[in-house]
Amino acid sequence: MDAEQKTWETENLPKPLGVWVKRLDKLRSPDVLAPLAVGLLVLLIWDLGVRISGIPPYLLPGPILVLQTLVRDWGTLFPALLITLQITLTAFIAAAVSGLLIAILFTQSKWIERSFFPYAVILQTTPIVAIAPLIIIWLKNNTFAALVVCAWIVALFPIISNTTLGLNSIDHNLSNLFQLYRASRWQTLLYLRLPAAMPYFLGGLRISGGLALIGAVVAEFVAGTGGARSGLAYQILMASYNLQIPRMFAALLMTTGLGVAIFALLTALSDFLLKNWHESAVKREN
Amino acid sequence: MDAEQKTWETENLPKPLGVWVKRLDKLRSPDVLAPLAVGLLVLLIWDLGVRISGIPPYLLPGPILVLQTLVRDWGTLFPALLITLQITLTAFIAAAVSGLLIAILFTQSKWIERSFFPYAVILQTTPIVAIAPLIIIWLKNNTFAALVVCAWIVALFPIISNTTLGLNSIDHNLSNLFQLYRASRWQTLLYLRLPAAMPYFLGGLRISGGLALIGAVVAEFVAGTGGARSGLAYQILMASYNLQIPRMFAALLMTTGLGVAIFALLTALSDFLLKNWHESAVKREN
Amino acid sequence: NGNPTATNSSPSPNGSLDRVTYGTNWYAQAEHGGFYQAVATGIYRDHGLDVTIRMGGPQVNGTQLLMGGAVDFFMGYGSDALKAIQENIPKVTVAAIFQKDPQVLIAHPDVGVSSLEDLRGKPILVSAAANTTYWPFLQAEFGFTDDQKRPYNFNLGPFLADKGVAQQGYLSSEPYKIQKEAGFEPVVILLADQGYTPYSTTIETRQEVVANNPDLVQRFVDASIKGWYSYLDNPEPGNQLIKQDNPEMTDDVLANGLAKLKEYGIVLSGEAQSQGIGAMTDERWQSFFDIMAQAGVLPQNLDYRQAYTLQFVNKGVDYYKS
Amino acid sequence: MSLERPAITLTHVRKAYANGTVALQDMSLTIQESQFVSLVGPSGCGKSTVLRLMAGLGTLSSGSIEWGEHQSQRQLAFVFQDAALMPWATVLDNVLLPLKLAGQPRSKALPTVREALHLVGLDRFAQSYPRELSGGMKMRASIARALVTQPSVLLMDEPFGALDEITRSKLNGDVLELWSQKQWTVVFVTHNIYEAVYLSNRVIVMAARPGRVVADIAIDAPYPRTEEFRTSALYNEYCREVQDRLSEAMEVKQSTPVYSQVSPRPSI
Amino acid sequence: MSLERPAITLTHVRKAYANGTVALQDMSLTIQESQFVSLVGPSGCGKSTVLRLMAGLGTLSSGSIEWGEHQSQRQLAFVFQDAALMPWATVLDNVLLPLKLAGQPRSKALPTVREALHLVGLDRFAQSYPRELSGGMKMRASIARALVTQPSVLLMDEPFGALDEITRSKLNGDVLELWSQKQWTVVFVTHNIYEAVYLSNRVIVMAARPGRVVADIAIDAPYPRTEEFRTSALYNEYCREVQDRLSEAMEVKQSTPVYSQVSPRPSI
Ligand SMILES: Nc1ncnc2c1ncn2[C@@H]1O[C@H](COP(=O)(O)OP(=O)(O)OP(=O)(O)O)[C@@H](O)[C@H]1O
Ligand SMILES: Nc1ncnc2c1ncn2[C@@H]1O[C@H](COP(=O)(O)OP(=O)(O)OP(=O)(O)O)[C@@H](O)[C@H]1O
Ligand SMILES: [Mg+2]
Ligand SMILES: [Mg+2]
Repeated sequence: MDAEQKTWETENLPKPLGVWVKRLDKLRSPDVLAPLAVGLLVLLIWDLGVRISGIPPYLLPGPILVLQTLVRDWGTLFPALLITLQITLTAFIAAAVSGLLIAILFTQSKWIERSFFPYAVILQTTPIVAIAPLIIIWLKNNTFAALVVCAWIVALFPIISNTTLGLNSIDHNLSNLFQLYRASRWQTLLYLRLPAAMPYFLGGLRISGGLALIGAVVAEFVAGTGGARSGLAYQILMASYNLQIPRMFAALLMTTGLGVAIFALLTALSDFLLKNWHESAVKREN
Repeated sequence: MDAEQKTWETENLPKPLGVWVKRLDKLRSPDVLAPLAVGLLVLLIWDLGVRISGIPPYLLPGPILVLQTLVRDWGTLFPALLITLQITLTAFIAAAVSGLLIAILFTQSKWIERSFFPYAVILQTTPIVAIAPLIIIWLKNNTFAALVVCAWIVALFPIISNTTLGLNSIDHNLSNLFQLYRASRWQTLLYLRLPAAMPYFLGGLRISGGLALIGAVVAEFVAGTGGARSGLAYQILMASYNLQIPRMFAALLMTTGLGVAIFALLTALSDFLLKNWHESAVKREN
Repeated sequence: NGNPTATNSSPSPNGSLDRVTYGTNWYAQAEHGGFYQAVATGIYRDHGLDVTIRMGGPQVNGTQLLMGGAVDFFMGYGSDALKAIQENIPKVTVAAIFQKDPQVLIAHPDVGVSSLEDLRGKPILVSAAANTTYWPFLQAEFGFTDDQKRPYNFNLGPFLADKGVAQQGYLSSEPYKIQKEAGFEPVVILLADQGYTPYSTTIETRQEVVANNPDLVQRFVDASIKGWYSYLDNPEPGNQLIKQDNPEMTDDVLANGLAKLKEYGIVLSGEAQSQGIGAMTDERWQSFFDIMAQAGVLPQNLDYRQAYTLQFVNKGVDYYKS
Repeated sequence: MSLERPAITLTHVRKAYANGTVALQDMSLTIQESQFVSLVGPSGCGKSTVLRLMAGLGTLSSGSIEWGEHQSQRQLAFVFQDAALMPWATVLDNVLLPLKLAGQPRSKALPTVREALHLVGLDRFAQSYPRELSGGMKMRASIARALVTQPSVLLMDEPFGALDEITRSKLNGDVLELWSQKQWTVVFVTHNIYEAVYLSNRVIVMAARPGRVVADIAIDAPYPRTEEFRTSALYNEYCREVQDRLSEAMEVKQSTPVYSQVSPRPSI
Repeated sequence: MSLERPAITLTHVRKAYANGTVALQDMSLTIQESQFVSLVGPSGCGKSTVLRLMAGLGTLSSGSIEWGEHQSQRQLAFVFQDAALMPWATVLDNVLLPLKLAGQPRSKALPTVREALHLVGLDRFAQSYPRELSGGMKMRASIARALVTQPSVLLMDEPFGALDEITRSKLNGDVLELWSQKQWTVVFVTHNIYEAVYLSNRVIVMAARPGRVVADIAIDAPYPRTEEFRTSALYNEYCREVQDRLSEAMEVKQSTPVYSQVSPRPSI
């Protein structure tokens, strides 16, 4: 076991403790503080802009009003957020898994890729609104499933596209190496293509995270839900129809907040998975 | 000039002629034939499915009916396609340029990236429907501009995200080299970061091409007015309102056809730009 | 799962109910009151029906849901029914709850607009759907032009921001919101009073249901109409259900909606006053068809009679009140 | 030593790359089982190309390459000219790879891997990632990876070029010992003439563009080769011959004058 | 030759990487202007690290590195251990890069570039992409890139390791000639002891982990160095000394026995 250790040349750090202190510290790090500072600045400018231009709140409410509304209506908005979140997550996970599988299928043979990639594009460029009735009819009256399918369609393509690109970008020498050692298709996939495609896949996830969310919102527009089990889209629409624009902005704020949270999580995941080797995440010392 | 030639060890090919023959030949190549074959197969299955299940055309029309309608209504659908194309292209080019610039800005400093990336996410996750009124008011009566802005918002994020990833993934040794030769920020960008990010940028473009199109369609749903200068979305909506489902499918077919064409063009562009060096496009011989 | 078209069932002797889904055209509101009332007060149940109301929404395509079997009855619209015939879609209108279409145009006060003629050449915010309904009528009858159109997304902001524009609206909805939120009373022009005369908030179903299961249709129509009488009388039970389906709905909006329905005789006017709610006549269908054909929206030779059947309505007020 | 059973036979092999470069022209060569063959030749003459083709990487433009009955590409190990390590895996996992691909369970493979790592002096870096290694250490990891399998044929493309003389010398000895123990067939590309002569049964000198064999020199000296051999006149003679052939090969194609001060004195 | 004006001064330099590896420990070293200094040492001892730090790449953990008044990091050229070519650019454009970065117009730079390409024998591959080059050709392109600027300080990290002896010898001669013409300060990492002694004023022997200087041997022989020097007893003496120091340095740290058959005989 001695061979796995580098202790004598490693500067001693109390590892487990250090790690946790670091993690907590992260919340006070520039990564978090910088966007917050900019956020405050933006809010300030927004507030001043609204005040100075005298734009009426039914067009663009000031941030304070929006936040007040958010706090006041938290009781109805938050459950709606949870439902949207549920749809988003389900669709996102489905898109991640299926996108990865499809990309893997595509890279099994140039023929499959050439033959089916255009159909992935068709899926991407078909307006949900046009096919929503078909989906609803097809799924009978399982509205949740219909919503998830719509959001999934929206989120799928970037994952397929980026992952396929990644799976096709493997280092030539390494692919030779695997060929040499007679790696099976499956082994090449598992030990070479997938790790090499990881940065691209994660990049695709970061794009799709937001799309799954926006897909969930759009899906609710086109598949029509309401009532107790309705998500943020319903809140946005109703607030808009009822000219409760501050409330609409509060709901929008929640949507985008959720989007940013998803993005931040995916970025953290990406950094974690790539920190040991990929240039985009490694901290280089020279 | 002799040094630039490798004639004596190059197998002689009548270059200019050969190139053209090859280009024409490409149309008969598997790249084109394979998806066409699959396309025909899909159409066949679709047709059979519709026939056997007896599903009525106002729910899901068969492909022949759709094609007939497409031919019959070509006179109104094609001009609409051109307008959608115009919006799509304008928004796409705007997204490509601005996305690239924003990504460049982001990679100028970790601080800028950390501070502003969340706001790019906000742009991505704001439902167009909700902010369309603001855009319309803001752009007064310029409907075309409003549509382009909406489509641009939809198409922007993947380019920012992928390009940023690419700009951050430059080879460590090369970045050292540039540092060593005291390359200015601008030179590093031009000669190192941009070429290195090219595969990622092009990957982003391929995702955004379809999104710009779908963005143009959605934009027209929410901000379009119809009439003479209306695009495919209007045709889809009207066909849907008029219950002309075959016509709706014909319009959808045009949309997705346009999407596939944009994708194919971007793929060709990508292959052309990367053919000399990037693993995803190079034809390796060993 | 209880698709009523499959079996030719009449009110089952053993007391089991026929399950039926009714699709509306929007989030629950006063304009849907009678249907909710019939659910709430058990009128449907008394007619052997277990009714689920499925709300619509801004981009929900109800006809497809109806024809695809996702709903059994659908809240339709006169011009829609005619277009379905043109497209050979076998759906049929079996009752018309609203004698008048509540479609209005709204303008700012004190800008000198009081009639449709005054709006000629002015920018108007209209929804995309208007292009297939009242807009061709306005073009044909009042000389409106396409470049007047501005997109309307059911958000009042753009209208309020610009005194120069007018917009479309729903009688019971936008005017009240404007009054409430912006504090002024807008000019409201009801298109039904200007010669635009489609039935609306109708009950549509598939032709095959009418053919195979007329009894079910009759029971649904009867119960719905009874629900409407009940709602006009005492809306409370229905309103409860509406608020349950659409939590954003408030009492004052519901009250206003009902008041407007009554004030303008949307439900109870014309033949409905004698034949009962839901009444339809051949003449009315024909005159509306003529208007649309004149506007160029429908072909002159369309067999518009297929769009509806009078079989289930016009039973007289007493029939429903008994 | 050698039983004169052909292990790899190249017949009129020609390789032209798509850009028109003719890397190999009409190259014929038979490598016997258990031979230790060194390939020397000017930079860019096609040594790596030959090795890759032998390993079945890439296609021939014409000619053929055949493997002897007792040999197969299956029991092949290859040290690439560049280390070709997976950046996402630790040194340990990189070296483990061939065994993993052969289906060996990790626990069974680990001792072999550790032994190989020890051989190349990387024990302490098993858990490091390639980016944390120096150039020579990467190459050593790559060598260890080639040695963990029990190859019957070992193709090595300048494996020791990036190593200091002492490490190199040690690894030379190790490889030679393993070779004589295990009866490997070895094809070894090197730029070090002395290393080539010291190690091999046979040194093949190639010339450039198009790559071809210009000399095939049998080194008739018994194994194990001792310090004595290294200081012998025979050794010097062989080195000089290889050197001369190489100079000739280069003078034919290259017009730039080759420095003539090349010392004839051997060294590893 | 050397005017004894310090070009680069390292004082108590320590470099520990984030993973805890101490690459350099308390290293002090002064390199004079116009000196030709070779660094030799076992694989992984920190030679590349020192070179990078001299070039201003990476941060010191402690200590300092200072450049002489007449020198500056601006007039620096560096040959990296791996070729570090831009894969998207042709060989020509790769070699042109430093001049482009210095703001020279392409037309003015081209003759210089062609000259450098000719020097390394890549004339015919100006329009090739790096992936179309052999390992040695890549390295030569990298050397050409370092030579196109008019550096006053040249840092080279095993530039000739991947080259055949004859090309290597030619380039040795070329570099030596350029050096004496242009009064460069050269720091040269090599694994070839004979090359080190033949080329340098001064050979510095390093030991590994933590990397440090264990010997600093002045090679007192006049330039230009001739064939005579190469066969002289003095040359042999120097080689042996470097060799011994190196062996010592390795034996201290490494427990694996170092083969003692290392021939003392010089060669390039
Ligand atoms: N992928 C490729 N495409 C085009 N030409 C290539 C390719 N690979 C190698 N070549 C060319 O083939 C010739 C032989 O290359 P090879 O790598 O076999 O040389 P080598 O003998 O290994 O040289 P070195 O000692 O420098 O490694 C060279 O001229 C090179 O430019
Ligand atoms: N980025 C890095 N992170 C961590 N450790 C590193 C890094 N780079 C180098 N090292 C370690 O620092 C030590 C010195 O490395 P360096 O590259 O300087 O060696 P070297 O003398 O150039 O060796 P070689 O002759 O093999 O090229 C090695 O032990 C290596 O593992
Ligand atoms: Mg080679
Ligand atoms: Mg090194």
